[in-house]
Amino acid sequence: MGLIEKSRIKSPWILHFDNSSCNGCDIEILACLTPLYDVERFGMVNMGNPKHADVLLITGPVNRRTARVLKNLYAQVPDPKIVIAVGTCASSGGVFHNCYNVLGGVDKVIPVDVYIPGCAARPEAIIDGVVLALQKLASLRGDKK
Amino acid sequence: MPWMLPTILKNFFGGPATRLYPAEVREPFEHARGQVSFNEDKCTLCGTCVRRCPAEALSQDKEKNELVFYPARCIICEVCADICPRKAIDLIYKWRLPFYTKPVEVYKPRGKESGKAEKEAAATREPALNN
Amino acid sequence: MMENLKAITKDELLNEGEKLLTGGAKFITAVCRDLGEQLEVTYFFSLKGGTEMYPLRYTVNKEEEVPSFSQITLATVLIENEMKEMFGLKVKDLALDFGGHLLLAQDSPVTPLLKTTGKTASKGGD
Amino acid sequence: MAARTTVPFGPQHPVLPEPIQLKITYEDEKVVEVVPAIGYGHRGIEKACELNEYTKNIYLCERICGICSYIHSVSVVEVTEKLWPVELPPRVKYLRTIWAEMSRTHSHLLWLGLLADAFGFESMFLQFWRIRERVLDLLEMTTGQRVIQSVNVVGGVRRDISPEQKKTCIETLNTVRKESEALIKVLTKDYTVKSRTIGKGVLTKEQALQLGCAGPTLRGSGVREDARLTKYDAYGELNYEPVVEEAGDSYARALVRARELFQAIDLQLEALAKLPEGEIAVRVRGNPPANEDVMRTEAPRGELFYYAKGNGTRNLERLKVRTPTFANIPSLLVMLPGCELADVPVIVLSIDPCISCTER
Repeated sequence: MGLIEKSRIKSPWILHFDNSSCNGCDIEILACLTPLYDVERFGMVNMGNPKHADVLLITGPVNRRTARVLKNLYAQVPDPKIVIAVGTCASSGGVFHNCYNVLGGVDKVIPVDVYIPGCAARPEAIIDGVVLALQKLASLRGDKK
Repeated sequence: MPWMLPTILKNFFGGPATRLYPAEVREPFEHARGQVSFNEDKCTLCGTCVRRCPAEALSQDKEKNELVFYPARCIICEVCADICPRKAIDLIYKWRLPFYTKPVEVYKPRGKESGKAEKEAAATREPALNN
Repeated sequence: MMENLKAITKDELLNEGEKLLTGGAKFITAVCRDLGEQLEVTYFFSLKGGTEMYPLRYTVNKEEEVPSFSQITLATVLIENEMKEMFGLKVKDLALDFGGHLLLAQDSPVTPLLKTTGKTASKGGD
Repeated sequence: MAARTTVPFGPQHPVLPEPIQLKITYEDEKVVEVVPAIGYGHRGIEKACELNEYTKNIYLCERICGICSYIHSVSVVEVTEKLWPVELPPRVKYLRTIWAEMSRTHSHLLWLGLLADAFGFESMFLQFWRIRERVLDLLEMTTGQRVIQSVNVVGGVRRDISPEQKKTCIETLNTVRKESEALIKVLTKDYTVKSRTIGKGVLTKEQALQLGCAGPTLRGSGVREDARLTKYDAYGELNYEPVVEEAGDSYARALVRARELFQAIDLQLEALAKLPEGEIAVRVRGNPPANEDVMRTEAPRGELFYYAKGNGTRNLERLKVRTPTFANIPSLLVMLPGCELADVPVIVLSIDPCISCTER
């Protein structure tokens, strides 16, 4: 494993995208960045630019207008990338299952690597999920070599 | 900026505010809603929880005697635990861990067999509340 | 809070509403409801610091054009656009017309809140 | 004649965690025209509420917004209760008031943090969010969840506040007050804060009324209007007077929220002290009758309006939600023209936009 790849796993950069969620999971992701949980301890930095990101954190169910935006964003994140669906709605549509403008979970549009359950997902669970995703990222690189 | 000084000094000399999560796990509160757990021994597959679940996270198959639970759909609203007439559903405070693929949990309720004898014994007792 | 409900016709709306606004009322929102052949539209105004409520209600056939209150105040422009796309209510002279795509995307169902289009709504979930 | 440029602000913008697009036309650095484009968060909750049984609506409506979710659940429960009508035990009213004010406390702390972030004061953002975690802990201790509480049912509440929890609540609220006082002092006295907010995005009293604004946006312009004056829940029995500021600019709106923060803590302490004994739920039988009614509650962002009509079956005939941001968006069309490019984020944030509420 090269130095660059190793350091990428040690310091994953995150892109947060809000589909059409209720804000519950979004503020929990923001809460992860604030002093009490402070994910910057792990080198995670929240990025506004998809081309800088390694990990895509997605909240909320996919609706008909954001599906296109989501596909765009996914195409822009450089390989190898990890997609994390945060919260029940992002995993399967959850309570919005019979809303007409909702397509369902994120996996209807793009492949998802890790699902974080919970409504809203607790900050601890989000940290757990990102750690799990990084294990997958490390193993992906191992296969490549 | 001078008005910020007391806070800055306090933070400088005080301990860290951060909860060092994976190293030190803070236990959630006693009645926190973490995840749903089923008791196969008590469940009679009456279907109340399946009908009342707002997220359709539960389904049942009476012929195969199966109660199916989809954790990825559950919104942890506690409705099923509240309305279960046999108190077969409980909420435990620990949150559910993330997963790579969506799990499907199948339960084989045995409440009917064990419940029958008990029911006959308690036939004179007040019937279970069910709204 | 529905005790002050006043039934009007669609042409009286602008006059009655303006009278309330000049008396110091504030526009709250409008509610549309599907009655089958007809649509029922209720405009809610509040008065006296929000403690009193004055609803104005009219009923129209689905094909009829109705006047827009947004000519008088911009406050109603979003809700009238919403009624237009959700119920197919034919509002004319909107101050800011989103052309039926304020909330709905290009491939969303058309007029989703009508009772007839209801049951076929898409099924999300996994 | 200066050149005109149209720039889209959003839907992904670092200041806004949520998707809203404003198409802004500039003349050099000055904004001349704004057209909002929303719809990125539309799910179709009103329709789903008609398809669902009325008991399921509570959990759906709570998820209209994750920040003011408690007020949403209070509104949908109480508008349904009004259809029968159901007479609530006094303890339920007090408990709902306490939790509603608790969620207002955490929402205002969140907003003050976001405002600090919008004008580049990041350490204050982090400090506000640190205090906010204490309130979330209280919510988790008493209701079982940090963000989406799900404690209301038609006819009552599902959790109670025990005497030990009451003691912890009072202690924590006093700490929250002490810690926020230190930070609010910075907000009100600091030169940088003042220079970024005073005189920015002025909305006069007449304009605010004409545009039908709600909540702190309206009260920041000197209008004494608040849905809590309709004395729903326990507000009739508590010592309550709306916070009003006269200036009508972003600074006044920040001051309204800062003062409401302390007021919310006072209301909680008062309600906790007066908390009566008794039942926490009454049994409601049958389906909602074919009546119609409206419920107006004061969410952290402003007045929340629910209209419900039953038809005697398990499903409601119609449920309409008017959220505060939906009423406040027209005010942006008046406030933004004339301001400078760099002030746009602060002014947009000053109405406390909540897009998932707006689009439902």
